[in-house]
Amino acid sequence: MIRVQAEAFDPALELDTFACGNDNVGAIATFTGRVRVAPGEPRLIALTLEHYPGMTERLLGEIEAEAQARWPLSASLIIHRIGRMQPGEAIVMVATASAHRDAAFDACRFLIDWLKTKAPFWKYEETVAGAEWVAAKDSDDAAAARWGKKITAQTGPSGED
Amino acid sequence: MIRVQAEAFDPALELDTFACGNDNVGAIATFTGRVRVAPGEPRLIALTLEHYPGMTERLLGEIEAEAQARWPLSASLIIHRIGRMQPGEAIVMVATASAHRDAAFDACRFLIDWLKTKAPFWKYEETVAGAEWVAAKDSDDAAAARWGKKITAQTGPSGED
Amino acid sequence: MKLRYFAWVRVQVGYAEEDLELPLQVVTVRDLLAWLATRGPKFDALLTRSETIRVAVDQAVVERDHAVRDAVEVALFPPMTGG
Amino acid sequence: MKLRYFAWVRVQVGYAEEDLELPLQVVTVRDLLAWLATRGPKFDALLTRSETIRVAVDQAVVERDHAVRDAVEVALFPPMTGG
Repeated sequence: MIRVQAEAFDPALELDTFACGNDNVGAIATFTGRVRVAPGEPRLIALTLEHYPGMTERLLGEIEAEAQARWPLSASLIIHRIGRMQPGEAIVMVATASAHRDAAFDACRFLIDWLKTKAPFWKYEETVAGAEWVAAKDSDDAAAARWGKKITAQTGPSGED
Repeated sequence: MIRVQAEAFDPALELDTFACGNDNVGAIATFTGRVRVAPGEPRLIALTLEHYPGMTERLLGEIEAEAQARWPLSASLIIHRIGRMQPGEAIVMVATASAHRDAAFDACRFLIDWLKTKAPFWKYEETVAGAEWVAAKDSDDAAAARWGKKITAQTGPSGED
Repeated sequence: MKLRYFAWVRVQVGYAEEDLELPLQVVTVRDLLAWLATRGPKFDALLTRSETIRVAVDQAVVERDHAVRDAVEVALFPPMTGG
Repeated sequence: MKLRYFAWVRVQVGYAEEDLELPLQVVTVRDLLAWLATRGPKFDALLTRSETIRVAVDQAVVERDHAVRDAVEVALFPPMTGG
């Protein structure tokens, strides 16, 4: 399931209802990304997530379908917030359920690695020292690259979607 | 934090209070293992976890300290149930919090991989076809081995604890 | 064709979207970027950083030699930073 | 010395623990296993599967040549299957 929303969400509540009632689920992996105040840096006031409506939902759907095709998942969940949020609030949550732990872990990490670099979100940080757009990290590109290049929306020169 | 308990626990409630109030946490990874009914096999009635009181708590403490030494974690949690439980119930939960996602993911997986093969727990399965002790899996040994051999309790011939 | 701008590209351009008719010589994404640079200082300044700009044609990220003529929507934005 | 048995080892032996005085010739874990096998059919049968049995001396898993004489507690059990 995919949700892109301006409203705050509660990862604990999401976990509570995720994959419940499925007797064949032996393993659930979750990842939650939160707005973080980095020690030693100008104190963060707020983080704003801009996105590309339409493309976001489509790409997240493709990424989830890709995870379902690669691993035997009983369920998967991607929640991504947009808009302005405060330190401590959850930005993103990924959850995966499978019979076995390797599939749950790998699919969960695959999804968050792709989200970081391939989904059309952009972060804008307001700190006590000013505000700026967050630059992309090479380490995030490397993390996404280790999963290969199968997402159809990430086509090369001759690619069609 | 380490908990070994006969009482059922609720992973959602645990996540709700895990690493809350820490502004420097940007990433939380969790893993939950549940009692599972495997399709195509004799239907599971119950799973009983036996353990080695004293050694369990000591070894889990060592494993958690090892994870804290290897990765910059703000918090970690290991809950393992003992005794008899029904399909759908949570057996084990591992949660890790860090500034960044790689540390949270790696530490979470390290902890569950070690738990599977190095912590003194034994599973006894009751199915409609009878009851038996669950055999150890080579794949679990391989999963633990990829993290190296640093746990002091896993000493070789001349090892002292 | 609709052009859409996101994040600092949107801020630099000064608005989020516009409807445009492409000149005949604009065939690929590369042509589009070159032509946009002729539309004034805002675009010229934007395109001095063009190597950091990603382009999506009808919501799929594409390379510079991808065709744009039949696109309904083309978007310009910096590398994604979600998650 | 206290000997403790877990999982199917415990079931095979028929009880969970016992207090024992080791004969002088028992120095290592290997010696202990060999001596246990002389204590009757239950142990003899157990030790025909001895390659699958893990031994912890004072709560640390050790190899077969580890010393046992000064141990307070020695435990025999199958490979762990937690998590």
